[in-house]
Amino acid sequence: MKIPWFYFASPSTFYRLAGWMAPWFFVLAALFGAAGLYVGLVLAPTDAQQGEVYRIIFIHVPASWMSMFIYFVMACYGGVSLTFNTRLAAMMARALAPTGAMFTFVALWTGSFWGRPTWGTYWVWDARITSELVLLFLYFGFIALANAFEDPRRGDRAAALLALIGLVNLPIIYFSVVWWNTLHQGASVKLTGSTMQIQMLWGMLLMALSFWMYSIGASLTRVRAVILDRERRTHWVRALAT
Amino acid sequence: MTARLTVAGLAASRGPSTLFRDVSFEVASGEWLAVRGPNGSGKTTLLRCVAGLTRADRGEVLWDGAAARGDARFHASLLYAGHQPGIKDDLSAEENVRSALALRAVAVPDGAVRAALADVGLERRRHLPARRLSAGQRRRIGLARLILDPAALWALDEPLTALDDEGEGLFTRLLERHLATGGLAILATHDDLAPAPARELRIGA
Amino acid sequence: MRPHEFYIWMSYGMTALALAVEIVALRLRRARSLRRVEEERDLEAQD
Amino acid sequence: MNVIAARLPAPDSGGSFSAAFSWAFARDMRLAIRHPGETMLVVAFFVLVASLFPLGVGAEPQLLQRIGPGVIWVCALLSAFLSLPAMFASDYADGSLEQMSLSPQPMPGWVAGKIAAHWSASGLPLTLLSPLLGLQYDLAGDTLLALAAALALGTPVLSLLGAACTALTLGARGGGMLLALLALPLFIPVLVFGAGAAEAQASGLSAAPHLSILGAGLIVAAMALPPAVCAAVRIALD
Repeated sequence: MKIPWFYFASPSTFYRLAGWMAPWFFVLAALFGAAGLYVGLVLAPTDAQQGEVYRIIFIHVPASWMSMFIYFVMACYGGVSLTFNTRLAAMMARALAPTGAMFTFVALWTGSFWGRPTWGTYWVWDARITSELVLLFLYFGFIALANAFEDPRRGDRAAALLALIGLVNLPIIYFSVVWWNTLHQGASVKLTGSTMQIQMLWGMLLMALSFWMYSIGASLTRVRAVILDRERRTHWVRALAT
Repeated sequence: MTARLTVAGLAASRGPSTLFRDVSFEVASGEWLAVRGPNGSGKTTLLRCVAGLTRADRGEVLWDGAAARGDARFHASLLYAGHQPGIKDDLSAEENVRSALALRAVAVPDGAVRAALADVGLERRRHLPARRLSAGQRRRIGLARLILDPAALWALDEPLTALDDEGEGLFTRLLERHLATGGLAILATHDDLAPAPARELRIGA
Repeated sequence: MRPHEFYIWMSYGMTALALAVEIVALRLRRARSLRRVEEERDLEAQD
Repeated sequence: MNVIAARLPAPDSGGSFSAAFSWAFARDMRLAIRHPGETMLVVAFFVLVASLFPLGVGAEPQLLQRIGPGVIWVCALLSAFLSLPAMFASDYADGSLEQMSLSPQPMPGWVAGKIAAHWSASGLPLTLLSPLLGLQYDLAGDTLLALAAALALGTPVLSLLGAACTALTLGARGGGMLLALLALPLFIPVLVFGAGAAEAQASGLSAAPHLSILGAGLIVAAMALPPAVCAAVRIALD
């Protein structure tokens, strides 16, 4: 999202803007999702080694990407809110956290239902899965800390700092399959020469786009609620509710 | 020594409600400012903003013309005491005073701490842990700090709480001496003190 | 999809459920925020 | 009564990192020595929980040898965790933290001093005691050594990470559980490499790789976390 923040950084402007944009992102998410599911479930051929069960990766891999990407964006918003003391950035960080936690949960869940038929176990304590679990707890910690204070600004700042501290976990998740030789397979999509069929790649990219658009739509919708909570004593919110 | 504290356009809020806005004043050497207002009006927040603990929504605090927040010279010149003045229950009165002065990087000659504790009436109790002192006696530990600390700016929140008449008299004389030697002070207080404030600031009215 | 349809359905099903739960939660959250705004406004109107 | 006439000279310098560090370290150590009970509780908890495992999972020597390093690490981690709130909570409540942050002393100095004092009163006794507990688990001599070395390198990281988390939760609702939610996931890497060192030694491999990762982690944590703790304290006082 490249939005000229300093122009739209006023909560009332952004509230309207977000309300106008969010449905479009949901529409895009649905379109990309339908295309991705069609490519992934119908067009893509059965995998020679894994059979049909590999089709779980069409949600597993995009959800894992989103879990990390949303955390990164959330930490960036946190950093912006700490350095420039902007309210809206902190609200965006808050709005992203539940969606990020949801995708982290989906990544773990689909991973274990892929692991059971493939590896013979739902759960392995390997580096990538453990660090992804830590990511889930970081999201929970962020949400809990942000809501643990009487003064919401206090929660904003404390949670933003926690998000920045937890940022070290991202490279650990990403490189864990390279650093430790474990059960979890390496990245399936590489920049130089993909190791997979072209339909599979397209299916995953379309699903990732769908999740991405969904995340933007969901966080814009949630940030509207956060803005309403924060600004409920201002005239423009009062005027909205009448 | 001459010093000047300038506050311009200060605004602060607690949650969604505004405490004060556009507060401006100036205090120079030899003057003190009384901050008055009903409970919950933001006197404490104002002092904390001036000290640099709380970030104000807007406005600036200048010490001798330079931005105060985070400035080493300002911190060396500031003595702040809030509702909880930072007295450790497990340390004795003397240890509390020494520790506070060491933290402020003030070198104390031998015997000065003891003499100051004698001045505030704690000489015989100076080795007792602070938890065994009464509320007023604990306040007097703070008075001993005021005697010894060379800070030019006092920012004190309700400095007379729990002090008896004699303690109040002692504080008044300390304030007089502080102002006479070129110090300045911001006090949040309901009482009328003997050296009349140069200015009064009413907030939350 | 044999013989692994259980695992595939559990994955896709849970993902759909998670998305649905979040969308419902978002709607509830918005309704709650709007209600709070109104409550507070009514409260001050009484004063 | 005569109020002293002469005033002391104003401080010439704004303090230094080492002055701030030694001030905070000496003060917190003095307080810890005044109240040895708190350190004793940490140690007693450590020994007690570590003694529960053989009773719970059975006392076969082979089993104990295998789980010993991990169990001792988990117990040390939980004991260190329980001592975390003491680091800032009382200073926050009685206003000392305000005085420290308004002092001319550099904040990273006294924050580092407090963390060092906390480690000396929690992590250090746990490290010194761990070989004794290892004997309870029938661990071999070189494994005991690896365990103690791993604790010596790992518990300071726990104190550093814990300082950041406990500073973040100052004044929060639901303090204890919230602190667990923040701190324990961050402790996981320390646990993995710490227990891994002793386990590698026990299974005939070298503990050195794990210990070097712990050492590198300690250096990074010591450089990166004190500023984060400072930021958290500033947020708490705001």
